[in-house]
Amino acid sequence: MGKEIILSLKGLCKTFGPTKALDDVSFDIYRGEIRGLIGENGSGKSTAMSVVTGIHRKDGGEMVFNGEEYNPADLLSANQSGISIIMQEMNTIEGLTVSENIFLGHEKDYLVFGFKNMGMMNAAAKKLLEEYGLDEIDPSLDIGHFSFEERKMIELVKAVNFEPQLFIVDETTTALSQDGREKLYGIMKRLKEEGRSVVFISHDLPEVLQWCDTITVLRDGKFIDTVEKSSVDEDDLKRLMVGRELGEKYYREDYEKFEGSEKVLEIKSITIPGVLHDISLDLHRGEILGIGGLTDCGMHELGKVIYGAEKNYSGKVILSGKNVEITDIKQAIDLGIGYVSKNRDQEALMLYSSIRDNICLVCLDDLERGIHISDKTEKSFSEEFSKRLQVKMTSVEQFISDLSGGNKQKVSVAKWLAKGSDILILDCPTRGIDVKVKAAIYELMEELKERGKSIIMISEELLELIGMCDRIVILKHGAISGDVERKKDMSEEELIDYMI
Amino acid sequence: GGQQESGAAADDTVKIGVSIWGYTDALGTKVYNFLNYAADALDAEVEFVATGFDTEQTVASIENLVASGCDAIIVCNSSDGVMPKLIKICDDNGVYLAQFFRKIADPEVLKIAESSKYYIGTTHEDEISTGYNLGKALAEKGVKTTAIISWNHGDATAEDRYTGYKKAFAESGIKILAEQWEIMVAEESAKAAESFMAAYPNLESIVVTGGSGEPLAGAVSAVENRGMTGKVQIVSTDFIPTLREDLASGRISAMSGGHWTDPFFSFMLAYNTVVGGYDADGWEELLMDMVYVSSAEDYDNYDKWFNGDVPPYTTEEIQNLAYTFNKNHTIGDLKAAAAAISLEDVMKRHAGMIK
Amino acid sequence: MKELKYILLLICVPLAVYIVFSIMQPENFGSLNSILMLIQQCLLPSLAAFGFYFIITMGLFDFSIGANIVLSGIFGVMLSRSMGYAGLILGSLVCSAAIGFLNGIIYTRLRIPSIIVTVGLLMIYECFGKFLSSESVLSLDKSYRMLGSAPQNIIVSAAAMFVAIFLLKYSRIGTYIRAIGNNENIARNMGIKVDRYKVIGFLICGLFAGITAILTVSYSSSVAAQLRMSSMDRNFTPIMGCFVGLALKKYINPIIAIFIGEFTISLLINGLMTNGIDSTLQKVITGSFLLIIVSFTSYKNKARVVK
Amino acid sequence: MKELKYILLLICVPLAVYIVFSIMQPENFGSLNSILMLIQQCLLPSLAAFGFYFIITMGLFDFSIGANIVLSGIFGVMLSRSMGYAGLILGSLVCSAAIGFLNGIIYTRLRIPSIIVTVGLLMIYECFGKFLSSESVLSLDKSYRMLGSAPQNIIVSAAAMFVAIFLLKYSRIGTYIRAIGNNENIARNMGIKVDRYKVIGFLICGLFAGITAILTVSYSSSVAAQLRMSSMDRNFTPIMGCFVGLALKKYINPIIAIFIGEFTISLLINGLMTNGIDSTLQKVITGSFLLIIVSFTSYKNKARVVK
Ligand SMILES: Nc1ncnc2c1ncn2[C@@H]1O[C@H](COP(=O)(O)OP(=O)(O)OP(=O)(O)O)[C@@H](O)[C@H]1O
Ligand SMILES: Nc1ncnc2c1ncn2[C@@H]1O[C@H](COP(=O)(O)OP(=O)(O)OP(=O)(O)O)[C@@H](O)[C@H]1O
Ligand SMILES: [Mg+2]
Ligand SMILES: [Mg+2]
Repeated sequence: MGKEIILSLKGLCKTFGPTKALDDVSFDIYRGEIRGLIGENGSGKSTAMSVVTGIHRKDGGEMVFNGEEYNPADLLSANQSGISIIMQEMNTIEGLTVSENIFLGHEKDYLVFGFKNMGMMNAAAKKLLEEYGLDEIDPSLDIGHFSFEERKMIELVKAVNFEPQLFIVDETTTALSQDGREKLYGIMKRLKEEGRSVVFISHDLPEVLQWCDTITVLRDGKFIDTVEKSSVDEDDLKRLMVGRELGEKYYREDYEKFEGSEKVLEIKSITIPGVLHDISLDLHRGEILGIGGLTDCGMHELGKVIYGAEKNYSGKVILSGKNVEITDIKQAIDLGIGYVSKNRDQEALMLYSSIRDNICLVCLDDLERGIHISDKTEKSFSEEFSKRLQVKMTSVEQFISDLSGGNKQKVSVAKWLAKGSDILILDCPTRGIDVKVKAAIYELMEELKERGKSIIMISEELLELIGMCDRIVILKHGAISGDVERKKDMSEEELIDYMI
Repeated sequence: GGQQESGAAADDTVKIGVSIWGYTDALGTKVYNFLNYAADALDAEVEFVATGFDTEQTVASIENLVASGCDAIIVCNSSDGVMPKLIKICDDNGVYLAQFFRKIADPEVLKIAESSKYYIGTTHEDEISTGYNLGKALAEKGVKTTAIISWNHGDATAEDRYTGYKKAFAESGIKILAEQWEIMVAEESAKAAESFMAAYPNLESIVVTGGSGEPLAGAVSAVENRGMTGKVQIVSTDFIPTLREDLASGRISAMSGGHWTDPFFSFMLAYNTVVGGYDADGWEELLMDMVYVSSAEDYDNYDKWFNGDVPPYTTEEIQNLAYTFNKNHTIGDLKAAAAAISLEDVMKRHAGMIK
Repeated sequence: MKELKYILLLICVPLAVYIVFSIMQPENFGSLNSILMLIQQCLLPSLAAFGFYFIITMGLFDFSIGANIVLSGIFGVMLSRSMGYAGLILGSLVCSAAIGFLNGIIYTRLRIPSIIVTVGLLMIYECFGKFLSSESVLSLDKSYRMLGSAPQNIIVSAAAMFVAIFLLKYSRIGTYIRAIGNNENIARNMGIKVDRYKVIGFLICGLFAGITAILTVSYSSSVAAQLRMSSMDRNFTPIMGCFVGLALKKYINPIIAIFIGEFTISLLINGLMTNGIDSTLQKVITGSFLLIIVSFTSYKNKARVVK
Repeated sequence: MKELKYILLLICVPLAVYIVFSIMQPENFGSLNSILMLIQQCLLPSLAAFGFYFIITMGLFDFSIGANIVLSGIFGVMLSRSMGYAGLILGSLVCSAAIGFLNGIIYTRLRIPSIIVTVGLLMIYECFGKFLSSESVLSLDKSYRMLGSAPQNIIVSAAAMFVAIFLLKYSRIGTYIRAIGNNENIARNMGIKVDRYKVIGFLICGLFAGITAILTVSYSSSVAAQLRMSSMDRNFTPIMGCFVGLALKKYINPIIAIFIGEFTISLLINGLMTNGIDSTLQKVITGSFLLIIVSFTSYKNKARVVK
């Protein structure tokens, strides 16, 4: 491989208020390679790439792209220079059609005497979508008609359509089904074969090792190393990311059969037309119940039903001890059920509010003295729990929006610890979280189990289900297709069989 | 004019449209009742449309009254500027148009009105004289300093009264210490009055030029709260429900108002023109003066003679002002009647009718 | 077919209003002539609403439209005295564009909520109108009133409507404005100069207010300064129309929906007037009627641009 | 220390205004007496602003505050005639609470933007006031005006201020309302009955308008119905005060900031008045002054509750 540099970052710096997101980061990306970019949550991966794509302005350092000094004013000009990105967050705009989204900022190719020729635009979009096997998407429809995954795929098509020299994929795979992932990998491979370059950000190390040629590691906003794929294994990468040996312990190590203790929750014939079909389950004291399956198998909705957040379903969720049916969120919380949403920023945390407010919000019953809630109590209360989860923060008055993903997740969990919930529903609790925080969350789950709390763990990652759960239920098309007890030598394949 | 073909002949009842700001408020109700009384006396029809002083609504109200078959319309227009449009509608449809409570100040609009065949005139109060008389009333009480609270700059009525006051003050050597305009509600007026008293300890009087009673009430209250009743004298225009008590206790020193008969004269102007009593080619300006009260006794008289069971004009008197009943009646008689109306006038005409 | 349902609604509601009043007042309501009059009457708020729609689509508000109409009208009438039609038209348009631009610039610079900016500025515009028109009422000379009557007013409005539809659906400006309305952050990430397009939105809104001003002074042949926020009253009908447009935008072209909405309002007001309903009560009934219509058609999801 | 900077600002701005006018008009401005008077004058808009703050924190608007004050005042005065103080106080409070409740219920039920709901309803409240008060001006009997003057008005206001601070910062209602303002969906997920607390917010806002109404009619001893949205004018000063509160909420207690803001406005208006500045110009100056203050203090990020 002729090692021609396509993009060179030199001494890049970027700060957000008190956070040094990028601290003198320098590395080169070569033409025709797939470069993995890994690091813990908040290590600066997204920031580095948003500086490269003009979304954020760098504070210092320089960038050289194709041999020329490069300083994009915004995403559009980065696109024009030949760099495109699929971002972590959703980046399509509802209210515009699919074709308007695809060509946003590039309308001038479709202007006829100042008129936007929608026919032409739709046809071009259609052709493009078909190229990527997305025949079923009608480009003249509002993009709001489509699912998260379809929209990600549309974004993908849009990003590749610019024929970029450098294509950046920021943590997209977790949002995609296997099929979508295959398409993405295919595109990455094709681009590489055409002599273009790809930067691939993911927390899924095996995936990174499978597809990347070289891997760059960031830690705390600093460049650590760039390594050849062939010279490292998963543990090496982890060590580079975390900066020390990880303890041996990761998942649970006990494999005794869970002795059915008292029932705490009964789920009876839950049905949501077209989503869930006649689901019945029991949860016991001290049990970790895993629910797995493909993203759209209905497991996320099931979590919401149990939490009382879903309204249109038939069947019952009954809290066994008190023998009451759970019908709404407030009641669920009061009865000791906590729910950690998969969509942290949209459903779980008030971003522009302090850690303290977020933790205390569900705990007012315990903090109220008469009708008075004192400042001091709130402060010490929230400090206690954020410290217990080792949230990296300046103080509990810090806004959630200033925390990195992993720390946000910790606050999201801390809230329920503080509330003292007996039953926790964790929906993808480790999504997009680095190994260190993951380990902390697993450890916490074990501790809770020992204290007699019950956990429903909903996850798309089979390994963590296998590693953590006493019992795993697999859903397929909204119905239970598999139900296995904890055992030492369970394999992923066994579960996948139930899923598809 | 072409009065004969314009409807009076078609069916025998004369129909007069009234475009008014509203007819459920205190003043509007009085107008509504009195015009209905007059219409009964004359066997005429009257139709009211409320506009809320909104320009577009005023235009629409005239369009609608024309459509509903009125022979003439009297209007309290929202502004001078809307008149050309109203006149045009009336000209196009052959319907007479008179104003009440208003005059046309804008010379250009006036030209248009003068050249119209169907614009027949207006009734309004002499506002300069109102201000002047009340200013003089203050001078008589020995006041040396004053402050003015008024509503909009640019409002013809407010400006005229202001002019009258200034003239009286200049003649009598009264000094205007401060003024505050655009006061429409009670507490704004109270704030202004309070501020005046705080800033100028030598303030002896406050003029509230008008504004339908609210600003007056605020100023009275502020003066009272400061314990300055009588030391700071208040004059204003437009009678309020508590006026009698206010005059008796000295909270208010002098007041003009009671001019709600104004639309009646425009109504008669319109009626007589429709039935062919007046020459429709020109236009007429009917001036009337307000009723002045400066003591509880004055007010009692007003209440008795204007608001009692016998209206200021009785059925016979109204018929006497109508060409259909009195072929000798001329526009000169109507003008004289408008100019004459006052407490004394009614007391004289109705002496013996009221106990 | 959801579309069909809403299109039917848009046809049936005015029809129902028409029929009800025709039965109540067969003689005085609903002649062809008066329908024509109503169409002309509803042009004015419709035009203002078209412009306002560009703002409200972005989740912003402009309460200075009424003040803009008044000030631009005053400006136009004053210039017409020396420059005739050119003065009237250019005067109004330039003034209204300047106001729109100023709103936009101040909003984007100061970063205060648009409601507050425009309410604050409207007071300034109102006062400015007062200073300009030292006479209490400015009347437009008889020889320049052509645009106030049919068919000229209809032609101008139809042209403006066409421009609004074009800008909103078939131009880059419209696409960007819709994008900003749906998600400002993403739009910014996509390289759209959000602030610039917000200013453009205000500018468009201002210009439509200017066109409204021209037709308003031509229709009522005069204009007077309004003070103490009384110009706010003029915002209400356009805003209501906009909400009809917003509510139905998924199903039919919002500009057309606005026009039909405004027509229905005119129909209703006229019917109430013919039935001798007090003007205050008219507003109450109209207001309630619209609240109900909007709430029926309102498309209840998180995408609502205005809380 | 950012806090310090903003606290200084809150002290220095009114001080500067005071000093400037004292130099310009040493005789007629700024005696201790008149400062006391100004403090009393700014109580009224402050009280209305305290209530409004609960609404605006949730990103909602209530334009019916002015109409609420008028209608509740009318109601209170009418009841005072038969029931004395009890009638005045209960009448105003019950009426204002009912209005607030109605606003909230209609807003949460219809799911139309709060601006539109409250503008629509304010017209209804205005008309209702008109129907109730057939006389043009209702005056409050002399024997029931005690609450209009010092120290009673100061005591009532201080108590109301205390309640506002407590509710906002140290009660569940305030916490929930702030959470809803931050992110409604998340608040809902945390088990907060969002609609219920929105109604409560409107109710609180209404009640504060009721207290304002009591003090207003006691102060000016009379009240009259206002029509054609003229009650809107009464909203402006409270809204401005609220924006001062919103702008500074990160640094000092917003309720206190509101009060100081309102005091500064009173000071400014009084100074301009004493200097014989035309009232139109007064409004312009006050408006611009506030826009500038708010934009200086405005904390510029995505957390803004109102666009
Ligand atoms: N817009 C921003 N404002 C403030 N801080 C930010 C912003 N964006 C990122 N940060 C902070 O900068 C640091 C680096 O964030 P970045 O998004 O680059 O991390 P990352 O490596 O992408 O992490 P993850 O794996 O979780 O995506 C974090 O501490 C984060 O909180
Ligand atoms: N102050 C801030 N303002 C805006 N965005 C911020 C801020 N702080 C953090 N962010 C967002 O959060 C991200 C930084 O956190 P991080 O990348 O750790 O997120 P994350 O949620 O862990 O991602 P994922 O969990 O999907 O890997 C940035 O990409 C940025 O978009
Ligand atoms: Mg990232
Ligand atoms: Mg991340």
